[in-house]
Amino acid sequence: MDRKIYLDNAATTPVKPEVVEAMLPYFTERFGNPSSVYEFAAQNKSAVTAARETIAHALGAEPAEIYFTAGGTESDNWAIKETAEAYSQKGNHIITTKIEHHAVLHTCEYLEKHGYEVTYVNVDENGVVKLDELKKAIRPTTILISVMFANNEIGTIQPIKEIGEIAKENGILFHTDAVQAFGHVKIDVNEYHIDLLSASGHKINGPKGIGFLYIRKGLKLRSYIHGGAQERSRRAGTENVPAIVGFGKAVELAVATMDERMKKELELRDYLISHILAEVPYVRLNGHQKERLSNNANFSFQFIEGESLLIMLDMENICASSGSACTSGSLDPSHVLLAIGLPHEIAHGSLRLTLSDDITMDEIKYVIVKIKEIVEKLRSMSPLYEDFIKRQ
Amino acid sequence: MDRKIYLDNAATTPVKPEVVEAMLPYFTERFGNPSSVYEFAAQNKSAVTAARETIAHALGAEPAEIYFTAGGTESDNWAIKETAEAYSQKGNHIITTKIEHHAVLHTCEYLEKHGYEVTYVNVDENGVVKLDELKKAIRPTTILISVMFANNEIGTIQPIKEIGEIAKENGILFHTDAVQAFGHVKIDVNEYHIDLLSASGHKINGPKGIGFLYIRKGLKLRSYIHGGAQERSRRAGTENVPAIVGFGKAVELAVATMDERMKKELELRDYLISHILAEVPYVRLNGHQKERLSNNANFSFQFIEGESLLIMLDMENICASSGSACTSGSLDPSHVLLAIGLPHEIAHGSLRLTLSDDITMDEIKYVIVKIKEIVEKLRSMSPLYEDFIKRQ
Amino acid sequence: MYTEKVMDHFKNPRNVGEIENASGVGTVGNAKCGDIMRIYLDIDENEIIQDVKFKTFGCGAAVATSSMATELVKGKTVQEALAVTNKAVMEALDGLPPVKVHCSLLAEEAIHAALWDYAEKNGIKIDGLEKPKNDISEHEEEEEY
Amino acid sequence: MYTEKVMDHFKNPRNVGEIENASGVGTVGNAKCGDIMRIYLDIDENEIIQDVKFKTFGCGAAVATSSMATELVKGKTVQEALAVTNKAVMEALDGLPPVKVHCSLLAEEAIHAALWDYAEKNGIKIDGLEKPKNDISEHEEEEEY
Ligand SMILES: Cc1ncc(COP(=O)(O)O)c(C=O)c1O
Ligand SMILES: Cc1ncc(COP(=O)(O)O)c(C=O)c1O
Repeated sequence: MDRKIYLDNAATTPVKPEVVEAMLPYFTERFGNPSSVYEFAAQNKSAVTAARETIAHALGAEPAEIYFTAGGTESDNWAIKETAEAYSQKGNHIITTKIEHHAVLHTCEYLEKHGYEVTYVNVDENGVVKLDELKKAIRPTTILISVMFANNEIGTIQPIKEIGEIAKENGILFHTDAVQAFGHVKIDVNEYHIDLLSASGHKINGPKGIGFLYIRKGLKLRSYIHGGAQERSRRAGTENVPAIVGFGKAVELAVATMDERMKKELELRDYLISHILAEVPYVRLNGHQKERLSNNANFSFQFIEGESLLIMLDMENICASSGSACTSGSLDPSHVLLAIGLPHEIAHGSLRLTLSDDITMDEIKYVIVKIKEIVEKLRSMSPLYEDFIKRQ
Repeated sequence: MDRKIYLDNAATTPVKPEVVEAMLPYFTERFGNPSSVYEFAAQNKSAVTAARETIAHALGAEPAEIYFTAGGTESDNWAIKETAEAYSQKGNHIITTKIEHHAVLHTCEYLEKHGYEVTYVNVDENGVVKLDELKKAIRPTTILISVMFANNEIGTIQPIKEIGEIAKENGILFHTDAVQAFGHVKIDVNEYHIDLLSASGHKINGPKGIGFLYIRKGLKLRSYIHGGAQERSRRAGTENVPAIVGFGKAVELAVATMDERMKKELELRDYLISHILAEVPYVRLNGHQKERLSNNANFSFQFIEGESLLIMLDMENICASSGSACTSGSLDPSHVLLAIGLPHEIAHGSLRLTLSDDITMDEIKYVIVKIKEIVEKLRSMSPLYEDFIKRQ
Repeated sequence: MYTEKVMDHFKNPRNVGEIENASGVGTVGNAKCGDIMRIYLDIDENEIIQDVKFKTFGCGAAVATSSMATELVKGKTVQEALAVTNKAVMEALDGLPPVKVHCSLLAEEAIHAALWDYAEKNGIKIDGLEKPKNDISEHEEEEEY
Repeated sequence: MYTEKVMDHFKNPRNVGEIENASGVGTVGNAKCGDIMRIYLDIDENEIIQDVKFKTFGCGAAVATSSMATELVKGKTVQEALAVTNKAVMEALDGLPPVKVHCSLLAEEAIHAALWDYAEKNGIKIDGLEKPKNDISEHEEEEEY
């Protein structure tokens, strides 16, 4: 294959040409600070307003409930730390899960060092949060439940509506890290009883360095980034107008194409999964079979190690990842794969392929062939495989 | 004038075409996450490294001391809050000034609500921090001195070297908000004994939504934004590669053109200042006459109000601001103008003109004519002026 | 930020100026807050406002509301002028940004202050008119985060 | 991330495989940490390493360091092989990223383990060779922020 086959859309996505187009005038021409008095810059305010409306609409939210941030990580930090701070009178207990993104986990760990208590609820072997455990974890002092909408590694979609209802019944705020789900799955903050929701531009063919936090009207959360009066005095810093405009455009496109895109991705994904499972021995699919993102496939190949696999795939022009992009430079196996019960050595042999509707069936077939070849080659070099075969 | 005369470069600047050029490939082509294993994305790491080196070089710092953030505001929040946290064993006292940007002031106010004590040192009538007061404010529990390099409203450049020396002699960390100075003034973190320095891309013809915090090697500061292991585990969030590349390019250009640019701006600025002071009655120049940013002129016109002045200038195609852009929608007069001793009603009549080397002398002459006309018109409508004249 | 009507009244303010020996003059607001309005009324023996002028130190909205308020009371009787509320001024301007609503209140107060001055000078009492505050200190704080 | 030399040894690893009835076999590392290396040595009666093979479960650097280590000891005497340090392996590869330095240590250990096995099988003692740990648990924590 001449063309690069990019199968790491959960890590980041290319910015769509229409999105770049939409952003371009705001760099050099319409560069003005939207809080300015002069008309030429004040007009930018309406561009920001339009993006905010597009996003709010995609969530069934009010525009005034959308606050732009610098990305999913900042949104997660804000949601969790400032809920903790604003509701510390009520309690100091937070419930989350073992499979959250580090943006949530490390934020919770930070809070644990500052007098808060955090329960990390387990997930089942498919990566679905255990609702009974979650319910049992609730205390009178619980102020927040934070459960991601869909997992970035194994693609499992959580029973968000049920969790929202549990939170609501118990008068607890509910935050969801929807960085992987927003623009890929239909979300309605009211139907799902979501109080806080994080999302990021670059996961849906929008720009990097822009995200938002949905904050339900009436919540007492204050600023996390203090300074100027931007974002209704709740998020300081000169508005990143080009990125906001680009994010708005990306959301518009994502919403418009969602059904068609999901359909195509599902077809590719299911073909990929069924063929890998059928044609490669000693492999397992990670994540839920049905309740998973339409573009996510995650496998563990026994006896081999992920990074080697990735480099060999790269040599065949296939871009993929092992666990999440953030940790792929590290030696520890993914906390998500451990949480669904994989032993370390199997977790090490994991491969995440995250598709887009830009991928063709021919490419998927090529990928399957290459994976088979490479897995075979790596196994032939593996002392673990040698031992296994000799034990037969 | 047909052309818009943009005199609000302290609020934000247009992105230079070369900078947009440098960024463009990173949106659609080289979009990959730099932490990825595959080469196509790993290459982006070197683009980020190159930008980091350019910036470090501009400051006399090490590349490993530069941490990219989402802007000046985040850098200020990080520097101050995490110094407070990391050094809370040593003490709980911070010294800053009355004329800091809200990103510093509101962060300090936040800390005051959390058990820290903050001294806000006064400035003199030129906006220069009172060094004797600053020295007297030092306590055994003082952990940080935060003084901006140059003021965003009145342009006064602080005696940063002296302050750095005071901090060093007393074993106190020194942070400077250099958002207005970086790229406009020569800065050497070692010569000036700066431990922490904030800067922002969009003030030097770079993109919005990107900034950095310089953290001197060895400082114990931890992350402010928790999550993935980006920026040597100190600032989480998928790297905003296009913006980082653009920031690097903007710094490269700013450094290369600094001397020439300052020379041109100084000529324009001094012409503007001398003519306004000579030709308009009842006006004062705010900020230091000499120790000021080469592109900043700030006047107070008695008997008139700033917003009206701005709208009328806008009608003549002149973009300017009154106080800082962030607060120009608000009714309170600028805290900076009050701090240099202006009475409220005079502070209300302030006008900030911040030039660029893109401005011509003809445009400056046109601006002077228009200011004269408009000030006259507004005074003819002003009850304060009426009273003043009748009292003569 | 501003509607076209506001911009029109700012760019071409109606009735700017002073009236010598005015029947009533009212000045409200204070320089500290950045808004001062002064209204001059020329009222004839039939209690009809024959002429009105204003001077304003303030923002775009302050100028526009002054201008509009003078338009709304010109040619009216004292009682009719008294009935011109800040809401009427705002509506006539097609609205104001929330942070600028106080300007319309100031315009209403300025009219009242001028009417009060007229009443005092003539030793009469105008039904429904209360002594105006010098300053409308409706300096409501924005919610702080 | 990796130097060209590392990539070359990863793409075309030298001496992959097994040696039947090897003079010595050493396996180090553990699957939990994601690296296992096994080295087979064929040593002749003059204590010269006639052949060497490896199998590795691990990352790109683990494969490349195994490959390079086998190249460095091939044809050498036992004493010479013992002197091949992880530093020598790294240098021969034009360096490794800091997080991957442990792979070169593992390669050194694997050689030592195979030599130890050879010594044990032959009831000899090799000067300067210590019993290798099964696992080089040099799992140093990165500084946490
Ligand atoms: C589930 C999840 N949460 C949070 C993040 C962080 O988003 P960002 O990198 O935009 O800050 C990511 C992606 O990296 C993610 O997948
Ligand atoms: C002195 C100063 N500090 C901080 C900031 C905040 O920078 P940013 O808007 O990029 O967050 C600004 C500009 O708004 C500034 O002028």
